Amino acid sequence: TTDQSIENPPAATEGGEAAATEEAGATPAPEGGDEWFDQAEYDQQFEQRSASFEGDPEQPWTQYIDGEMTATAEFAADEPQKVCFSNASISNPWRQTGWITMNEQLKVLQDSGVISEMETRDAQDDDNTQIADIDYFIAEGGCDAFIISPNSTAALTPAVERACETGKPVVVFDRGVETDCATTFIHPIGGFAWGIDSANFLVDNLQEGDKVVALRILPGVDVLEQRWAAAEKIFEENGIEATDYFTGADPTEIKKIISDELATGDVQGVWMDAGDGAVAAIEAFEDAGADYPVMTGEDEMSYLRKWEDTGLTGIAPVYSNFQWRTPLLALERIFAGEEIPAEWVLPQEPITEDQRAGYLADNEGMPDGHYAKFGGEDLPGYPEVWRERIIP
Amino acid sequence: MSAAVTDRSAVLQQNRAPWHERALRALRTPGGAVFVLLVVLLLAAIAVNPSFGEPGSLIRFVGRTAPIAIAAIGQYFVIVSGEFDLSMGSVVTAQVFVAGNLIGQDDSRTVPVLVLMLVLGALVGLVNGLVTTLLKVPSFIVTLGTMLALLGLVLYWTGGAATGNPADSFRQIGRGGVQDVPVLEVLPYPVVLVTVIAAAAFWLMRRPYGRTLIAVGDNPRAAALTGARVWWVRTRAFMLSSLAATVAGIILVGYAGVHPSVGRGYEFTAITAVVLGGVVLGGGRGWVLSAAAGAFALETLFALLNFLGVQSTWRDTVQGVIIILAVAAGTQTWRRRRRGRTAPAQAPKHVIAAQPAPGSDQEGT
Amino acid sequence: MNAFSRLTSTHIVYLVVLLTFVAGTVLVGAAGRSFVSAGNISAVLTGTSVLGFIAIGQTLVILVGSLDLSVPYVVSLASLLSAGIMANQPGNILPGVAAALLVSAGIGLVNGLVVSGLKVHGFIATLGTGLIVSGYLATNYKGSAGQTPVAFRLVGATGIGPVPVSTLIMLACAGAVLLMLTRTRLGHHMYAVGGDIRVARMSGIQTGTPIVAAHVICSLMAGLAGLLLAARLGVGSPTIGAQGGYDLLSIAAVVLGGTLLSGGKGSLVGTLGGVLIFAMIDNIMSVMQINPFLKDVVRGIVIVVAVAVYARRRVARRATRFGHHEHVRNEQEVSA
Amino acid sequence: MLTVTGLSKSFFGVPVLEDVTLRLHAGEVHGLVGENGAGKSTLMKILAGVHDRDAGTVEIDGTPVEFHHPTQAHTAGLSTVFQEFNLLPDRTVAENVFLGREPRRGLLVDKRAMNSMTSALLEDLGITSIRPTTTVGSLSVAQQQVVEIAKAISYDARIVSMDEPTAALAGPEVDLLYAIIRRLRARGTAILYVSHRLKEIFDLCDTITVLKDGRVVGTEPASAMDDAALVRMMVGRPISAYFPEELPGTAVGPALLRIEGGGNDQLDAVDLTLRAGEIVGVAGLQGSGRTELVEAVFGVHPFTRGRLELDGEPYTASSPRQAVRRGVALITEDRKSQGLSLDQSVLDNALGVIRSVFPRRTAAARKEVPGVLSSLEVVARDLDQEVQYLSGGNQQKVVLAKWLAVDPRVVLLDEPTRGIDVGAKIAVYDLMRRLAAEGKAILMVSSELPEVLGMSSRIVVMRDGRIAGELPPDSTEEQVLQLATGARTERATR
Ligand SMILES: Nc1ncnc2c1ncn2[C@@H]1O[C@H](COP(=O)(O)OP(=O)(O)OP(=O)(O)O)[C@@H](O)[C@H]1O
Ligand SMILES: Nc1ncnc2c1ncn2[C@@H]1O[C@H](COP(=O)(O)OP(=O)(O)OP(=O)(O)O)[C@@H](O)[C@H]1O
Ligand SMILES: [Mg+2]
Ligand SMILES: [Mg+2]
Repeated sequence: TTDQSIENPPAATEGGEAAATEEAGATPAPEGGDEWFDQAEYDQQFEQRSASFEGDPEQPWTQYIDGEMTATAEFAADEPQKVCFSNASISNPWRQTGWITMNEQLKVLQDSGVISEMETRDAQDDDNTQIADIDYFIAEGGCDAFIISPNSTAALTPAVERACETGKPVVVFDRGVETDCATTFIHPIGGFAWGIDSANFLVDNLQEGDKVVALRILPGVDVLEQRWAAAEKIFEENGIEATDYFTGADPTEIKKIISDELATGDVQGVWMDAGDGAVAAIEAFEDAGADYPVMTGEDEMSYLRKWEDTGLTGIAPVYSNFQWRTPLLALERIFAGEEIPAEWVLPQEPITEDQRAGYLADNEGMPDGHYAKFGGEDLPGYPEVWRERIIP
Repeated sequence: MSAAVTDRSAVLQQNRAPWHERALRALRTPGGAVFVLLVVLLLAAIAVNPSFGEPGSLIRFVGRTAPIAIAAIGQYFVIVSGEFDLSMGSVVTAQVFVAGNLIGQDDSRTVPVLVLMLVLGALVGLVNGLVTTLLKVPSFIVTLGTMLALLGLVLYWTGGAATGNPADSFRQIGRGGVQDVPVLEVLPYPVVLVTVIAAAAFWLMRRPYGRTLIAVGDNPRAAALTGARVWWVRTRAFMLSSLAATVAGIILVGYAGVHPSVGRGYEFTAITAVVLGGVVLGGGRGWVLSAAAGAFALETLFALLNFLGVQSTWRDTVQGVIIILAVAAGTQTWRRRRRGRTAPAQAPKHVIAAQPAPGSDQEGT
Repeated sequence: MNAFSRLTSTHIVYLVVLLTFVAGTVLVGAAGRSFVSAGNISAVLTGTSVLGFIAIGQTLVILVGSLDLSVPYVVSLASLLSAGIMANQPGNILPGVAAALLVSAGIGLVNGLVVSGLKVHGFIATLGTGLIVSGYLATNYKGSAGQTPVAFRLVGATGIGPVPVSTLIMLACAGAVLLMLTRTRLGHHMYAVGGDIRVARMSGIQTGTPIVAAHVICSLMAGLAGLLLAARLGVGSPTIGAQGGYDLLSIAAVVLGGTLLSGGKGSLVGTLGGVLIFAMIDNIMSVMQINPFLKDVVRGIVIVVAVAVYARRRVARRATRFGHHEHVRNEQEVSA
Repeated sequence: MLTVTGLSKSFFGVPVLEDVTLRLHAGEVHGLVGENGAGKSTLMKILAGVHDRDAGTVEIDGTPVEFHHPTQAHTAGLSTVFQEFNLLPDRTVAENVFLGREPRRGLLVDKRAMNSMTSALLEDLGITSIRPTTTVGSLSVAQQQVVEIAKAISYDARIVSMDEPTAALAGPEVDLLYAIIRRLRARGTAILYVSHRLKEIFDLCDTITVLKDGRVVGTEPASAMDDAALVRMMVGRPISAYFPEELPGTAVGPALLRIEGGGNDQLDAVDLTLRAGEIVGVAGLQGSGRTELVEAVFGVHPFTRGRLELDGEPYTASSPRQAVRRGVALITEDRKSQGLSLDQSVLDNALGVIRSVFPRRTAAARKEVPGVLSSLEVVARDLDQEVQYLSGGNQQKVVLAKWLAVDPRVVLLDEPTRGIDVGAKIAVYDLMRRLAAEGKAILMVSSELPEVLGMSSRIVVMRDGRIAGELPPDSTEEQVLQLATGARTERATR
């Protein structure tokens, strides 16, 4: 998100792994492509991929990497509490799936008397609206706790700080902010890990000198940029020729790019920073009559299905969708006065070919925009709510 | 007139320039210049990347540009009648979702849903048109409202993501093609569709309806006073626009599959293409095929930039510069003509001749 | 009908504002909240400020018969430039503000010159400059950049009572522009040029000046909106303008405020009413936790329905000589 | 004071003014007369800096001047009341009067001063019924004309040219204008005055210049002229030769159109019968409702009261389309804004009605229309030329052609010869005669009294939205004017 050469990183960000941001780099960014690359962060996420997680592996959404804990005894409450959720948006299938899951989790906690109600404001992808939403909650919400899924990292920092100043617990998830005032920051391992998993898979399955087309959604979104920063580095180190394009996640654009690429030469691999358009990319190879590439996608059902149908060599990196449950569960612990991780790093494991069948079976009948690792199988509405995509 | 008539078509011929002169004249207008621009861009693209010039790859290029060209043709009807259609992108997205959710993997639903989509498209256009013409809300606002409302409704209905791609039989429309065509290998169906639609649009614009549409865009009051049902003429233009968006959606769902971003920004791309084709915003001027050519020129330009290795982020900038320059050049041409500084104003005039036909000289010159 | 037709469109706008207010009080009350509490008023007013700035400028541009679709990109550019120059140094606030406004005005100048000089339709001219700036932003900024100092951020975060400072600044700008529009020659000439450019020219007005001025002021206002956003966000962002959808929304607000999309007639006060209507509706829907997808449906319908109400009145009526308003005249075919 | 020498101007190659020479002295009212299209307005526009001249010189007080913009003319002390309104309907009277030079105090427009100056100006003109703060659009046509005149006078010009300023005015308002003009003359202002009302010319003017087909036919002191001499100079031949005779075989047939007690919000108690083979002229002052009458018959602003019959069957004209289907045609008074699609070709315009109302007959009409155009002697490059490049007369012929193509039974003509040259006029007259001979019913609205008198079988005079009376063809201009102005005298000061 930030151009480090200009910005004063808030002091807290420097303080080691408690850093609440996903892109807390400190070195001035050099001109050029790798301004998003941060060796320390890369190394850390590289480690975390193989770290051991605390908690029940059956419930990955409650797992975390052992680290600094926050005491929450002051927040312990007997009464059901009111939660205020400031959501960036539900404008893509990943967020929609997570939002459904979150609401089912909410029902469970309401039934068990932990949470009285959750008031949600949706910022429709607008930083300014989200700031206003948070300010509204502070002034009018009567909130006992805040959950914030920031629309962007730097811009939401002041608002999150204001929420922290109310003295109520604040849970931030998905994208981070540049302050560690929040009670906990919940997120899967991160973008570098995604980049490492996916790029290493391609490197393992391709030869030196092979061509990879990298399909990226947008420039400037930290999570996505880190995925590419890691992947680009790995491709470079292993002599893979990679060309990257921005597609706006538009399958039409993806098809155009791939068919233009195929018109000029062979493509052995496709790397994606998000799985949305993977199917379109695969179809472009079919249409051109070319051999399937080695693919990376995401745990979106459309890709998993296409992957199985075609039998191509692929992997589905995962940006754990089940993290949408975790904020409410974190609040459950907070209201119980239990300590929780200051930075709650959730597992983030790619789906490999041998796991694929299992996930396909578990998610039978789910729509294409559904995410296999949504983690809601034990929730009351399963499976209709996800299958029918009932959005409150 | 009540007078006797003999071979009038000879008179008609006699009073029109030969076709090649008319074609030459046309090339000097913005609507004709876009064809020149298209050829230049194509040649440049082929020069930079010779493989682009191979028949197979050219025809695929035409195929994937087809939806934009079809949308531009649809938008043309609305613009030439003096209005805007901003709801086009939302219609495309909505139709993509409809196809994804209602057809599913059930081949037997292809035809009924196809019909339903066309009806839906016509309905959206009808609403746009009626609210614009009868309630007198500017079409910019009406279609802006439809754009928001339609997309919102569809997303609400589907929960933001369609169940899945529709059955392959349906997707063939946008994905498949006639196999084993000599030279080209495959002839993609979208190419066939865009050709048919362009031909139909060309034909329609030469029909009374088309000419009335232009007259309405040029001077709605005069058109109303000649007995045209301005509201209905314009409403049908909106319906054609939404239907074109529907066809674009049908092709896109085949070509690309179901995704909420399919169709995003189509309204502006289509308007850009139409304007690049020399069609004047405000109505009354421009040819439908020029609008389609504008779409191809725009896409060829992008391809060219791509081949030249221009960073894709600069694409917007180039597009912006091009449309301003093209439209400025066009406006200046029309203005110079209107001020009588160019040939058409100064051309020698003579009495429209009627060939004195034997036995009916009471009508002669 | 008769009393209704005697109201100016600004009156109707504020009737709608009142109606929305009443609806808000009832609906928000039903949701167990207060619509008129300090926090909510502050929230509604905050919702008016950014769009307010842009709609002020857009009003001028529409009054002279043009349009401005480039505002979102000007907003983003201004936020980035100011935040970049300020770089968290309080001493740099002035240069940051000045640079942002200067560049914004420059874009407005280009818009104005292309529209008035090259006679390119405002829609295309500003779509074009918008694309140009958007390409520049995408190429040169990878994500948010810069940082605004705390002193500057206060502008976006503080208020006097329930009224945010940003709203006050917006209202001050509105006041200045209103004064310009109603009490200076430039303002009069804007109306004249938008009303009938031929008459304006015949009356000795240099028709280019009001058009260019309107575009410059519009971009300046967008620049101010960008500054305000930089203050609220603490950073500059290349997408903040596009996130807000300010281009179409501001045009909608202006038309909702009773200004004729074809120019020459309308009022800034009406525009502020239009902005307020949007802000209140958004606020009500947020409090009621309406599904975000349905929010857009409501917005779309409100825009069309509200404008339809004014448009029906605008059918030019001539003083009747005879008759007792018996039938509504069948003008649908003829008034173009 | 103002000297014009050798001025020439042509539009699109058609000469409109040729070698015009004119002298205007301080304190003189100089009448400029001539037929429609003689070039009077064009001359005034060149003087005002609206059009550039092709050749010639203009001098004010002996200094050559060159105006490219009306402001320059204003600065040089010359202001103009144009024939078309130059008012913004949505702005107030004061804003319109001072448009482009609003009085200021400091940076701000001094609205109070502007309003009071406008009030003073209007009072000076003896008008009290117009408030400076009302919007112009809500005024009557006559009041708008007053505002227009007030605007021109407010420049304190030494030379004022007025293009048909009384066209929209009735008795007392005309007297007012007389008073204003005399006051200006007393101040030493030079006035160039265009009017089609010869009485005014003789009442007001000291000198008269006659323009014909863009050339000066003569300049004479008013005292040396009389009506007949003036008309002869204007027309260049006796009037009788001007209007074609009724064609042999023309017979008045059965009633085609019958209106009984017709009315809407602009018209009342209209009783009118139109018979086949008849040309009925409609006279009246501007704003008297003549256009409204034909528009009501044509369904533009339909009658809401009364009974209509067409061809013996009930007729409800609720839209132009229905009127066209029933065989009614309307040639509108303003061909540019109501009659033509200027960007379209001659052929497309001529096929306009057929295409929009009888699309099935298009193919046949395509073959016929060139013949129709040629019978009207349309001059154009070819059928594909856009009509905007045609001269006014030829444009009007294209309008006629598009209606002839559908072979209507009732033809309504609103100012059919406005702004077209003599040749074209005669073509229009010939055509009207021919249509009458074919058994069509013709209703012609015209502000040209000679035309009405010369062409009509009956003359209907309108006043204030009512039919004031009917006159036989051999009536005089005075009789018509009397009917046309009569009752308005009482209402004029409202
Ligand atoms: N802008 C123009 N473009 C082309 N032709 C024009 C233009 N203005 C006037 N003409 C033509 O020039 C001729 C003279 O017109 P003008 O208006 O000067 O006549 P006029 O003497 O004022 O007539 P009237 O008595 O009807 O007002 C007409 O044939 C008219 O059609
Ligand atoms: N009060 C008014 N406000 C606006 N337009 C008016 C008004 N009165 C008349 N008009 C318009 O002015 C024109 C002349 O009006 P009307 O039909 O009443 O008079 P007319 O006798 O036909 O005069 P003309 O000589 O102009 O044809 C028409 O086009 C009419 O629509
Ligand atoms: Mg004249
Ligand atoms: Mg009239």
